[in-house]
Amino acid sequence: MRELFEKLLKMDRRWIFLLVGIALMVPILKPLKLPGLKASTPVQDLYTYIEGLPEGSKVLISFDFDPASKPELEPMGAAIVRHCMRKKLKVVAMTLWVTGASLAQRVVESEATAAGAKYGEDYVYLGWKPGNVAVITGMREDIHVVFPKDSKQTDLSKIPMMQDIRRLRDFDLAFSFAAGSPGLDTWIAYGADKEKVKMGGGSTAVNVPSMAVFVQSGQLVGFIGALRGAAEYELLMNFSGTATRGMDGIALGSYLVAALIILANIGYWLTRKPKGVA
Amino acid sequence: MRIAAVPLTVLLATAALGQEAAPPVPEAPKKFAVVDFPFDGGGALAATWEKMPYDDRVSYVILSAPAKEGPWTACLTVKGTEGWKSEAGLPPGGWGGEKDVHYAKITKLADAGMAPVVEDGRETWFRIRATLDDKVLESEPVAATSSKNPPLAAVAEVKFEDFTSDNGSAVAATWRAGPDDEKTTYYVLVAASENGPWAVAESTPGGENFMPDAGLPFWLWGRDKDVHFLKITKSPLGPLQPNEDPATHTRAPTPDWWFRLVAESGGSRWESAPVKLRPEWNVFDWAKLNKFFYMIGFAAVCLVVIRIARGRHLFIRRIPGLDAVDEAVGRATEMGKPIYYLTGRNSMTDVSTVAATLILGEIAKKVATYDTQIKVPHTDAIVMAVCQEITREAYITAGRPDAFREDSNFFVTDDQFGYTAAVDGMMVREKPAACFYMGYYYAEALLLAETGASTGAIQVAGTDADHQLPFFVTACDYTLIGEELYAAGAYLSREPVLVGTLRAQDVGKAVILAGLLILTVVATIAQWVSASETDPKKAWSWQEVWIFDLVRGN
Amino acid sequence: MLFAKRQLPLIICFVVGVVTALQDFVPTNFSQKVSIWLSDWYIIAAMFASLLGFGSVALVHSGRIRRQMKGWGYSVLVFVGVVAMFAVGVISGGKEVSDSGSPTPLTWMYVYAMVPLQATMFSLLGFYVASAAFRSFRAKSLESTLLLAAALIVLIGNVPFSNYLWSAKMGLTEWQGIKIGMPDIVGWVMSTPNVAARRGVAFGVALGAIATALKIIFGIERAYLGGGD
Amino acid sequence: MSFGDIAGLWLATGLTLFLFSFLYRDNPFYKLGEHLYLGVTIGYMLVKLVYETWIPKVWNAENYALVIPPVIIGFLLLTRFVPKVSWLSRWSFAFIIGYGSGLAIPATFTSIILKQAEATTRPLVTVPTAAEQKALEAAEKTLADTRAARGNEAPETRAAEKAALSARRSGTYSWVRAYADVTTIILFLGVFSVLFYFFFSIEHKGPVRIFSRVGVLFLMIYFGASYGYTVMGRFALLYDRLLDVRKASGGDAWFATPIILVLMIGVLVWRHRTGKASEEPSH
Repeated sequence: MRELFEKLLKMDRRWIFLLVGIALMVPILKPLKLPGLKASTPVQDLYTYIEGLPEGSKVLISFDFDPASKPELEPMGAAIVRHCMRKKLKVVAMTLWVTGASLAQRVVESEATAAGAKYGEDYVYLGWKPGNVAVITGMREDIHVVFPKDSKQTDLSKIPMMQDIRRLRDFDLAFSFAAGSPGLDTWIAYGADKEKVKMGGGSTAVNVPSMAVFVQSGQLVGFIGALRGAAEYELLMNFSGTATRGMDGIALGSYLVAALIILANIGYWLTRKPKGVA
Repeated sequence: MRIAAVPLTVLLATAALGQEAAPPVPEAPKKFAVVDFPFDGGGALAATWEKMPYDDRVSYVILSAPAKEGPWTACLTVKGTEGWKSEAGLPPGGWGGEKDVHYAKITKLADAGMAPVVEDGRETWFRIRATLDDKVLESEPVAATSSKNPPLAAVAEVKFEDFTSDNGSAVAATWRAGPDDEKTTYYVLVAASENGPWAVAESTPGGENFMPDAGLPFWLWGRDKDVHFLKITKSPLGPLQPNEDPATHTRAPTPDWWFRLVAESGGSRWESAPVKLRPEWNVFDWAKLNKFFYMIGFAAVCLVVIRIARGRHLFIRRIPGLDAVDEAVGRATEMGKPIYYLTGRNSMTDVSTVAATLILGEIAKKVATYDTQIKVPHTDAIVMAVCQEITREAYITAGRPDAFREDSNFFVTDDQFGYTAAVDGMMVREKPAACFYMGYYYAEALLLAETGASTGAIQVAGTDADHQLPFFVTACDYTLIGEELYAAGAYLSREPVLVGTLRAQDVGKAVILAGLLILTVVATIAQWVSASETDPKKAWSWQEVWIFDLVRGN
Repeated sequence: MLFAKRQLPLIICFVVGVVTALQDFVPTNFSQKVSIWLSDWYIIAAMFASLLGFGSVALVHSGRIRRQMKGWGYSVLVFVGVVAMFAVGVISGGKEVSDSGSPTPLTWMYVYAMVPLQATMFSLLGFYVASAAFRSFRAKSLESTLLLAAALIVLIGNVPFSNYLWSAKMGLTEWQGIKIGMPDIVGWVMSTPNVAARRGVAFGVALGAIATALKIIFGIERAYLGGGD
Repeated sequence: MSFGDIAGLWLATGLTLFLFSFLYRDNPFYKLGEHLYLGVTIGYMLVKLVYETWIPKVWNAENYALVIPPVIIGFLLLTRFVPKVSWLSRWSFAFIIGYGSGLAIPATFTSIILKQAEATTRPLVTVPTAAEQKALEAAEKTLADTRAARGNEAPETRAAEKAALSARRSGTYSWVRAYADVTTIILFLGVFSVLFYFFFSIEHKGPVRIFSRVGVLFLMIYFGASYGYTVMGRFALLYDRLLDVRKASGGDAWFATPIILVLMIGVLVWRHRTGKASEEPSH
């Protein structure tokens, strides 16, 4: 027993790498659907709010992240777009992060195609414009001035659904999925608060604590926190997407790390005593 | 003839506009409403309705009746080209002034000399009839009752003043809340001259927007909860201009603005006398006065303590991680392997980088004496240049200028993980005897430290990056936590300037500790006292105690 | 000459530092404009600084190639990478999206080369957090036991399945109105002892940062100028 | 998928697997990825510098008078390449470092010291306010009335009971309030003791020692909790990479993953057999 633990303590770390790899790979190959995932209140609130919007309501989604944060934010963006499409809401998507421009487009296009939505009538992708806060303040005055053309270089004035969407306040709900600043906090301070537009959003795990303030103060109708929040949303949407499977992987990985730590400590306590003494 | 003219004009219009459709066939006037005429002594009603297509060819007749069923009598005729709400000369405020809305004041119930007048308190029915060429269109009947509107009690302490501590584009309006505040709506009107025209710049329902909501500290602004406050930055006439020439940024006269306050409650109204005011730019933001004092105070403490430190020896407690430095350098000498020294990923403007360069100087001295090799991969070119100078200086001080190698400091790349990939590769290939991670790090911290650990190097980290401390603590042999990084330079060099600064920081910490203690005691007592306030009108929260303004960042 | 080498830099530093620091207290438009100028100047100067760094890289790797040092072929790859990326950037006119709305070759390089490289290096952390924890989380003392315990609680508590066992199976959700579900416990640890310690560290760091900045502005700290005359 | 996309997937998958191979040991594939990465990032930075700084801020500047000083500052930096005049770069350092320091002072005061101090000052022991007590009385009364009118089992009574319970928790000194107070006290104690730990001018003896020891304990919880919390985020990143590798293994990507993987393993085994691998250190 002692020898076994001694071996364990001296184990080549590449075995740990292998175990971690396996733990995360298993749910990719075969979803486990571990029970216990339950929508937290802010996620539930967001879901309920969108459920309550009448068909044809206008929704703005800003994908404010770059490739580095894609793993955490893309699944929640996809889930929200999917929900909006399912509810037949009009979706206007955009980004404040230049490095996120093509990411956002991919999410919107793939979800919209899957739902059979029509470009220009059910959804529009505006792309990116420089200016950060200035983009938001400009959109308060006139979206058509800030974005004269959409990402496909079509004049906004020629896009059917943009006819009655002129200003930020024309939206029934606005979202920001943010990896930092400019992001959710910027949208709240310069957009939602000034125009009384309802705001929802999501952020990466690191930013969840700092965003909790806005959830508590009621400035957000709902909030999705990191991959776990996205998994909760997928649960409400009743499908098992990337986030749900990712949560399985994270669960296995976390348990693996915890088990390794515990084993190592048992080993440490067993092997610590000098030989011959009980 | 006129009958024929209609389709002709429509046709012509259609042809002129290309494929756009002709305006729709007229319907009855929309949004016809009759309400009590506000702000009068009674005996009058006001009718409003929306403009129709071909409005210039329409004539409107307002009909009245004592009951919904009739009988109807014509009481007023209005041409389609006249009678606009915007021209009604009504006082601005809740009454708006839309250009596309018709308006008529009704005082008589029939269009005749001796016709009965509108009586207060009696319900009368009205409808509107629009005649467009040969078409007659009538709206649904609506009921209205006139009433006497006594003047509203005067609002006390109305004040308009420049909003201090800004760039000169805002004005503050304050006034005391009256007894019926909750039912009152307030409007701040603005005009370019004393005689108007007046337009609404800001408005607020009563019961909202009081002085504490201004968010300004007590030394700058009152805290009276009964006094309303509105910040005015723009008006329908354009934004308020600072008294400044936009090209040269010198003071330049700007036009005066006139302000007045209007209070409205249930059809009654009160207006303040107009006040002339010009927003001024301010050179100092008084809301930041507390911060300014702290800054000056701390600067003074630093300078004084550094002077003291130059005169005599000041004590510094032992910093455990630093004993490892000598051990690490010694081991590198024994093994004949290089030392890796990383200065973090922030630029030279970051304090942790400065601290890292200081410690590099001390370590480089030891390295030069022991004749070991040091390698400093960089992610910022300026830091690299500075470190080159510091390393050179250290070798000169140690008396080994010959051993100095210019390329011991070298640039890798700005990119976070490109840098990490390269440094990881180097560490695995060269197997350094010791690795130092000083300065500010991001996610690469663990990637570097764990790779370093796998090569068997002694590792000493020092960072003020709170989010990466856990990883360094886990993967390194010794870690300087937060401020210890700054202290390390002082501890190693014993230079009076550094030691003095460290002591000044301790003074600062003592002040913070004392401040936190006092504020917490005040907060606790204030909560107890405020909790016993039974009158809901006088209720207050402990946060409102003035002392907390001292720690409010503005 | 000595003035230009020693005193002038200190004067520049003092003037720029004081102007920048006081700018925060002056709300006028001119002061805003000055701060924009200074930040633009800084960005432009930083651009040249990057060139300094790239020059250093070029020297190192060209030296390796010239001297045919071991593995010099890899140094050639560095230049290949630079030239390829820069050429693609120039072809694309530095834009992510072309005027016709389609992604440019720059985007292609970014999406298929930069992003996977970055993301993969970043994701190696997933392996390293496991191995580092295994190697060093040992209950050797009260201190290290607390570290270990906090890590385990958060690690396990973050998994929804743990809460399933804890709340749904063991019925631990609330006691006297206090929520004691797994997420609540994790939340408490993260928002109370964790925040307290971070704040304590932050105060010290802030004071140290301000003190160093003051010293630099007043010319007491001049290590950044290097030694010599 | 277009040819461009498939080529891209092959490139991306190859680079990903090359970097992952570092986990096994240093090897030519990692070196290849590493050096290419270095070059690509520098190339990208150059593109960004030219198109996002040089052209908009210098070349197309509105006022050239305002651009000359920073360009001079920049060129002075480059004197580092000429040792004789390299001292000129000090002027640039002075500007850059002075600017950074000036920016840091007021910002640090606001964003850290004042903000954190404000967040830390809370009443340590709270008492129910008069309004909360009044609300409790009202809730109790409603409960009694509902119970009298509807009986004990009616859903209205249950709801009123719930409301009264929560009113009791805020209207009296309850466990909930005690819990909140204890949390505040622990928070305060933590900040206080950690600050104590960072005193450098006193020897850690006697009561100071106790306080700073408590501070160390708080630091340890912080390190552990933060570590544990980050694991989730890091696994999310790794999961995403593995997902991409998996996606690139199908027929629509022309089996990029398995082919590259087999080739890599083949080369590594061959190198091992021929003894070439021993030139690379394992770790």
